[in-house]
Formats: sequence, structure tokens, C-alpha cells
Amino acid sequence: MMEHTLISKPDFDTQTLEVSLGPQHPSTHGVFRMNVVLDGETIVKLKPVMGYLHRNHEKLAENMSYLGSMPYTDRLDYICSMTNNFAYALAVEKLAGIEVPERAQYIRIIMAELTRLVNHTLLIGFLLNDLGAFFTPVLYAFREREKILDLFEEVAGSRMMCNYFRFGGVKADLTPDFLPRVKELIQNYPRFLDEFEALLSENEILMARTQKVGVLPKELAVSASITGPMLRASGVPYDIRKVDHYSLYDRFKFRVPIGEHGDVYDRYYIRVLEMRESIKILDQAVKEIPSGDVISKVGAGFAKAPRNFKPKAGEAYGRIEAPKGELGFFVVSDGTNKPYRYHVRAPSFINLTILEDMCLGHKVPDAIIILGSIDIVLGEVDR
Amino acid sequence: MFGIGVLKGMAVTFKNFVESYYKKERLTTIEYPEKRLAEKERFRNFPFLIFDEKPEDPRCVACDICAKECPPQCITIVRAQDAQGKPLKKPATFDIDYSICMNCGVCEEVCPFDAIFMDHEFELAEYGRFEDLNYTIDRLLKPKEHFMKIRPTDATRIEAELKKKENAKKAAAEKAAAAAKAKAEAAKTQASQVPDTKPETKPNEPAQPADPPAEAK
Amino acid sequence: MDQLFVHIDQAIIHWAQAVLPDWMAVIVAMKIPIVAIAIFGPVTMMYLTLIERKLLARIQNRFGPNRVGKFGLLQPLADGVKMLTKEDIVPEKADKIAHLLAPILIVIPALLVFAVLPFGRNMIAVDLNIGVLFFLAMSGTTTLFIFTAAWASHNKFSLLGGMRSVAQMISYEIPFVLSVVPVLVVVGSFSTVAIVEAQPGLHWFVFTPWGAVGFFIFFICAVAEVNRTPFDLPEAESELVAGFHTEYSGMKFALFYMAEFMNVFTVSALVATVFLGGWQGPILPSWVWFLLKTYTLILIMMWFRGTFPRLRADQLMGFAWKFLLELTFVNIIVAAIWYEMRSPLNHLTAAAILIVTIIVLFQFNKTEIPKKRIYKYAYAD
Amino acid sequence: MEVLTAISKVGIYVIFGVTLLGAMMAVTLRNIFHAALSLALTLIGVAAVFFVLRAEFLGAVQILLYVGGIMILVIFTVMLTTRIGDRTIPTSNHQQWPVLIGALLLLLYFVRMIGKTPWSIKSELAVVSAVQIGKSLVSTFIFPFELTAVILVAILIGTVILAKSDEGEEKS
Repeated sequence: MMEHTLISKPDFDTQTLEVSLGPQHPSTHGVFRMNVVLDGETIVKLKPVMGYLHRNHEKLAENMSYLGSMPYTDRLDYICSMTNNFAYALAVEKLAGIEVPERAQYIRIIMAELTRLVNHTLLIGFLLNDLGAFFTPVLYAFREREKILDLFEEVAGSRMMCNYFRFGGVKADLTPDFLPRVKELIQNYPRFLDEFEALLSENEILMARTQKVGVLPKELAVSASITGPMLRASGVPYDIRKVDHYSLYDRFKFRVPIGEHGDVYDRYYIRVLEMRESIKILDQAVKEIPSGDVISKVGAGFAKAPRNFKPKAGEAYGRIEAPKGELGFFVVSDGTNKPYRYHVRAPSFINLTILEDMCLGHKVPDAIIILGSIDIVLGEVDR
Repeated sequence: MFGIGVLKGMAVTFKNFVESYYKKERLTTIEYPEKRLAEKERFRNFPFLIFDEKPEDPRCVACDICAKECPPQCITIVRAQDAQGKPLKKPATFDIDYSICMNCGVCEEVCPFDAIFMDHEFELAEYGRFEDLNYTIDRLLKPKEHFMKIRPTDATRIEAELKKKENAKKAAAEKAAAAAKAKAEAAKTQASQVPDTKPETKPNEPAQPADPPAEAK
Repeated sequence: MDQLFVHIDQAIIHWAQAVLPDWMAVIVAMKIPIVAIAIFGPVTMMYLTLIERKLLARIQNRFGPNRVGKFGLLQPLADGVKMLTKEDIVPEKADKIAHLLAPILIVIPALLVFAVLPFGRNMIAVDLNIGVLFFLAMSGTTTLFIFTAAWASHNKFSLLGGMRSVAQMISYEIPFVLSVVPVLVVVGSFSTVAIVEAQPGLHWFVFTPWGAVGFFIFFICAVAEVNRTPFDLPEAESELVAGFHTEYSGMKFALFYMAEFMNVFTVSALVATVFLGGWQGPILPSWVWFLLKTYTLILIMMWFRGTFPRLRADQLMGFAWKFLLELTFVNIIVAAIWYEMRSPLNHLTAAAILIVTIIVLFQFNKTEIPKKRIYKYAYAD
Repeated sequence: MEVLTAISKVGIYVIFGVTLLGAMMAVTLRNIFHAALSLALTLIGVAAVFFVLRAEFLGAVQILLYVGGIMILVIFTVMLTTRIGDRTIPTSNHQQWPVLIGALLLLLYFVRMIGKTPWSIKSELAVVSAVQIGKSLVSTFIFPFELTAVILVAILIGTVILAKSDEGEEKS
């Protein structure tokens, strides 16, 4: 990490300036606060303050039926409710030993990859906003996101708070024109990405701003248990879809892009490349999706009467490669219809812990984009 | 060459500027109050209660399942009583606090009587924060036709199922009545409660798993 | 058509001389351009906000304001009413006097510089023989008031914005002023009218090698001078909330806005005057040419805003000191050589020297130029 | 036309008054930031005087350099002083009286000198153009001009050396 010492000479006193960035600051992506000590505009100390959006998610979950927490998981990372559902469903299915029909698995993968597109597109837009672009990239991102949200609304009934997954499958089958529309999206999305990249990737201002800024070394990233695109940008080839073989990801051919420098530009570009890989997965999934049930018999029964869902005592940890990193749910059952312990391993929160190390020695605008490149959603950080 | 990326970016924005005047996929905005998007059939907002013929007879039997399963606990149900204080199979109060409801749709899924559904209505702004958003039964009740209008696919399926069930029930009731008659004739003891208690105990039984595949589709 | 406004001016003066006493007629004659500017400045500002909002909206695939009046044409009025009726909030710890004065004072230089702009043939309020210098001096004072506002707000974000503003201004003022020098050398006068008259027809300075480079530098510095993207660091909303005007609301905020947009107009007008031949141009009336060129430059500035992210303060200053400044120095010499050679060779020589300079400067700054990257994949299929 | 002359006279006196007022405030105000602003006011006033005297070039340069450059630096320095918290500083000390006497003596001397000098008042204002100033700078006044340039270059080099040595220390 960059060492920084105040210029201290006899007869030459400098003063540090303490600034509280947030919680109402426009670029903290929600109610997040950074207490920053500045020397000029250089950051010498940074203390993140969290908890403004704490909603007692874990304790609430311990006081309601297993399925009752499902709509609440939507509200963790409200950009990608589908993947949150996915991770929670996986954890509980592991706990209760529920099988998932193949069609449901495919639907889940389609939804997860669509969510990845939503999240990465939006993140890049907001990162550019943090960089000072006047809303143009973010609005292009919104324009494309709307198309995917329309698809979500089509099948799940809600654009953001999908609440679509059930233990043992998904809530409802795809509508007849869902798959054609996904195919159309797969056709059009690379074109949008090309345009987006023409606008951004080679822009010298963006490159000058992001390269060599907020470097996260490999070793530090691993020891701080960073996951997701951030870890891969630092050069660690770790993708839970490849490592954990969950769901049916083994059937799909896709590559995992790896960064080299671990700076903000790498984190930006890795996400662009990941979107292209996601489109590949979607393409395969849409072609290969089998017909059949979308929820197992047991699962459907419990979806109708969540109170009767009483997994036998035990514990399970289900994890997925969420767009932001490893999203895991740890559930302990004591045999009743409420979980005994419920814990969320939130990627936003754990990736955020490394913020100070990346920011020291950089300027205020760099801190803003470093925070933006971590990709946090305060709903998930504070829970 | 330095500067090409900047020019490329400007070309992209210029293209967007020009094309926003004549290409629909560039300018996707729908000018809302005048124009509206077609509503998706599965769209869900806040729940409403359904009645078959007249609002005094809602389908809801006040079994309290939705209130218990509701994750944010926004439903309050008090069962109606007749003059003797005997509980009736309909709600006296059925309040849904729309300010608490998070439109997750759990109530709709768990209801064994297909009495509560998610509405498409979303222009619900009110001046009061508490009273105005606490929807009482008279504001919640909507006719069967409304449901048929907003979600035709689900509605036809559910109606068909209900009809089937009713027919089966009728047949069963007839059978039971016949049996009862036979029994009464035979033993002349009380036999009238049998069909009465049945639906009340039903929800807690795992009787539902029988129809999920149909539900899922 | 060409002399339309001049004739109107003459007519009013004639009328005044006929009706009013002598001394009042003189005052009226003096006041006409002042009144014209006092109306033109704010109205331009109001509609520039609308143009900017519409343009950015279309760039971003939105409609932009279209509710107040046809095409949102009354939107500026609605904004004005809103600004006027908003509560004026003064922070308790603020330096009340300076907090009040800063937004008022910042409008003064913005209005004053209109005086030396030649809007068309014979259409200039005051033909100062130091016109360009006057303009540069006046626009330079803006920073003082920005800084006053920043300091008076007693807010750390404002203070950081003020500091950035000063650093940026000190960096860009120098290439800004020096990039005009080639023109002054060639024309031999500071007067804006003389500069325009030295570019008859289509012989605009931008079509000479030194003029093209000078135009490039001058325009970039002009964008930096008026704090527009990608040089809008003093009011960087994603970093400093709103920079120096964080603590301003209502009409005071509107005054800052007014100053900014009037500066955008005047600076574009100056660039058009100095390098694009001002009101010179075939067929169309002179003032149409002038407005056409000015608005083209303004639209380019807005286009920048719709496209670019913001530079960081140190990169911004590095660009000014390590690249622009050197280039301006070379450009002055090149202009002198071009002027002295007076042969068809002069264009070639000038262009050659400038290209070599630019390449050399790039070589010197090589370490700071970002590079494209190639990414590897794990689990390749 | 007397009215116009009167008006312009009033205008000139207002400019003088504002300039002097600014100067007074610059030394008497307790708030150092206000004092600096008053100084800026004085400098602008002086520039206005130059304009009135038709020395436009000098006026513009006065604003460009003093208001746009030096005043900014002064305010920047004011801001960077460690006394940000208490923004008032004592403006008087025990040397008031000697200074006052000295100032009065100086004033008397100035008045005498002004009275003694034979001012050559022409009926027409001599407008000095920028070209003339430029030509005289590189002909008549070439020596002081070049000397100033050399001093400025020396200052620049000195600053660079100072800044560089800072950097070196920081790294070690």
C-alpha cells in the first residue's frame, strides 16, 4: 500500500482536514459514510461507517417461516433479487434435501445470468457517474436494464422484488413469449455492449482516471476474503460457478476473465467481459432448456403451506457466484418451522472491508471511484 | 493514438442524439400519465379480496392463514360472529395496511380458498399516512370479474378448479346428505356438522400438495 | 439585414435627440447597448439552460423538459419562479456578508465582458483598444468570487471546491492568455474589432496551422475557465456534493448559474471572434454568423458534458503545465515565423514545427498516457 | 452638457472614495478574510482609476495580475494559515503612535512634492496603444525588461529546486 506521511518540517506546519463523506453524499451509493482525513486532497485515513440501513434481516428471518424470508432476501441486494433468492433457495434445499427439477434449474440459471447483466450494466453506469460523466452512461445502462426487468416482471410479477424462487424450484413457469424475448435480448445485448465500450473502454479520460488507482494486490485480496469480480480483477481465477459446481453450471461452456493489475480499470473491464460470458451461458441455456415441472412436488406443497416446512435439525451453507461476489446463506435448523440461526455472507459487506487499504494515498475523487468499483449495495452491507 | 477514444465516445453520443429523434429503441420513454404501458398479467401490487356475487359474501372465510404467513404482518383479521356469538365463516374486519405490505404475494399463494389476490392497481397515493393507507374490507373487496379482467389466465384456471371442487363438493355433500339422511333415518341423531367443520380443519392438513403442478403452470 | 440592429440603435438615438434635451440624449445613446446587454445576457442564460437540458436529454435518450409550454419553452420561466420563491438558507457559521456578496459580484464580470464582444459589423458596445485583454482580465476575476463563496460558506466541501477552482484557474489562465498571443502578434492589436477585420471572408485564423493549434488550446482552456465538463472540478457533484455552491439556495444559487452560463456564452463568443473570424462569413448577415459560430461552440461544450467523465485535479494540472503550456510557447514562435515568411512555404513550415512539437511532447509525457489492456481468461473452453 | 460633466465628476469621486475606503478597511478590519477582500476592492478601484485616465492597458493588466493573480494567492494563503478556527486577528499593537506620526510626515512630504512638480496638462489625452508599449519595451526599456525576465526565470528555477528537494526528502 502507498505509504503517506505528512510533510513535516520545522517551521512548516500542515493541517489535516477531516471530512465526513456521507451519509447524504451523492456518491456513496446509499446511506454510507466515510470519515476521511485529508492532507490537501490526499487521503491519509479513512474510516467507513455502516449500519444506516440496518433492518434486522437475520433476526427477522429467525422469527418467521423459512419461505417467509424469501421476499426479504429480495431486499438485501435490491439490484439482483433473483440471485439472492437463488442462494437462499440453495441453502434451504441443501438443509432439507429437496431435489430441483431440471427445467427449474435452467430457469434459475437464466435468471441468475440475466441478473448478472443487470447488475454489471448498472454498476458500470454508476461508476461512470462517480467518475463525473453527466448521467449519460447510467441512462444507457438503465435503458438496457429496463428490458431485462420487463422480462422479470413478465415471469415473476415484479420488476425488482421478484420473489420468484421457491424451495425445490421456482414459483411459476415461464410465460410462452419469455424465451423468444430472451433470445432477442441475447441478440441485441452484445450490440449494446459494443456501443457502451466504444463510449467508455478506450476513452482516455476514463483510462487515465481508473488505471493504477485503487490497486488491490492479489495476496491482500485473498487474505481479506474478497470475492467476485473484484478478486478476479486482482488476478485470482476463482469463480464459484466453476469451483463449487452448484446447480447445472458444469453443463455450460464459459470462460472466467482475469485481471492483471487489480485497479479500478481492471474491475470495470472484468465486468464487461463477464457480461459477454453471461450472454454465452444464456445462449446455451435458452437452446437447451428442457420441458417438465418447474417445482418438485414436495416444494410445491411447502410453497402452499410454508408453516409445515420443518427441515430436520442440522445446518447448511449454500453459496452462489452472485454478481457482486460469493453470496452465501448459512441456515441452522432445530427441527421447527423457523430457522434457529440464519446468516448472510454478504459480498458487498466483505468486499467493503478493504476500502481503506485501497484508498490511502489517493485523492478524494479516487476514493469515490474506488468505492464505486467495489460495487456495494447498502441493503446488503447493512442488512 | 491519443485522443481517438475520446472522439469515439463523442461519436457514440452523437449517434444517440440523432437517433433518439426517429428510432423507437433509442427513445424508450413512455410519457406516463397520457400513455401507459400494457400491464403484464403476472404483475402484482397490493392484495385485494374477491367476492363471487355480492360484497357481503366474500370468498374469505377468515381462516387467518394469510395473516399468519404474511412476512411483514400487515393483515389483521377478525372473524365475524352471529347474534349468538358463534363464529361465522366470514371476516368482520379484514385490514391490510398498504403502508406495510411489501407486495410479495405470499398471501395469494397460501390462501386455500383463492380468496385473496394481488391487484394491478398502483396509483394509490393518499394524503394520510396511516388511516388512508390502512385498507379496510370495503376498500379491499372487488368482484370476481375484476380478477378475470386483470389476470385472465390465472382466473380461468382458478375458476375452473373451483367449479370442479364445488361440483365434487356438491356431489360429496349430496352423497353425505344422502348418507346422513340414511343415517338419520337409521339412527335419528345429529349429523349436520359434518360438512361444516371440514373446510376449517383443512388448511393445516397437507391436503394442498395434491394440486401444485397445476398451480405452478 | 446586416445592419438591422445598428439601424434600430440609430433610430432610437435620432428620436432621443429630437425629443429629449441634449445631455439626456447622450445618456440614452450610451444606455442602449447597456440595456441590450442587460437583457440579452440573462435571456441567453435562461435559454441556454433549456438548450442544455434538451440536448443532454436527447443524448441520453430522454425527452427533456417538455411539460411547461410547447417543447418546454416556458421551462426557464418556471425555473426562475421556483428559484425566486425558494427559501434562502444561510448557514449559521457562514460569513454572512461574503456569503451574500459572492453570488452578486460573480455576475458583474460575466456581464461586463459582453461589452467588448463584436456581435456583428458595427455591433459592439465599446470598442476598447485592449478588448481581448479586458476580456481575459475580467474573466480571471471570477475565480476570486468563487473562492469568496467557497470560503464564506464555512463548509468543507465548498472549501475543497474553492481550492480546486484556484488551482485550476492558475494553471489554465496561463495557456489561455498565451494562446491568444499568436493572434495578437499577427493582427498587431488587442481590439476585438481589429481581430475580426483581420480575418476577411473565409480567411479565418483557424485555417492556418498555428491558428488550428491555438484554437484547440484556447477552446480547451476556455472550457476549463468556465468550469465545464471535463474540467468541472470546483463543482464536481460526485465528489464535492456541489463544490463551491453547496451552501447556496434560491436566487443566490440561480445567480451562480447565471454567471456560469453567461460565461459559457461569452467565452464561446470570444473563441469565435479570435479564431473563427467572428462575424465574418459569406451571404448571411454578420450577426447571424457570429451567433452561429458561438452557438456551435456552446453546443460542443454541452456535447462534451454529455460524453466525458471528469479529470482528476492533478491530471488536469499536469495537462495544462506539461502539454498545453509548452505548445502555446512554440505556437507563438510559429506564428511569428509564419507571419514573417509570407510565402506558400509558411503553412508547411508552421505545420511541420507544430507536428514535431506535439510528437516530442507526447514522448515526454509517455509515462502518463494510459494504455489499452489485454485480458486473459481462466477455464478457457 | 454640464450635467454630464457633473455626473462623470461624481463618478470619479465615487471611484476614489471606494478605493480609499477599501484601503482603510484592508488595514483596520479584524477579520483577515474581509481585509483581503477589501484589498481586492482597492486594487479594482485603482484599475478603475486607470480606466478613467484612459490607460486601459494598465488597467486591464492591473486586474489581470493583481486581482486575478495576486489577490487569489493572498486569499489562498489566508486560508492556508493555521488560524482557520479564529478568523479575527489583532490589527493594532503598541506602535500605533510612531506609525501614525511617520505616516503624517510621509503625507506632508507627498503633498509638498505634488505641489512642487510642474504637471504638464494637455488638453487631449494621449492614447497609448499596446503596440507602442510593446515597441518601447523591446527598445527603450529593453534592459529593465530583460532584467525582470532574468529575475523571474531565477525565481522559477528556485521554486522548482525547492519543490524537487521536498519530493526527495519525502521519498527518503
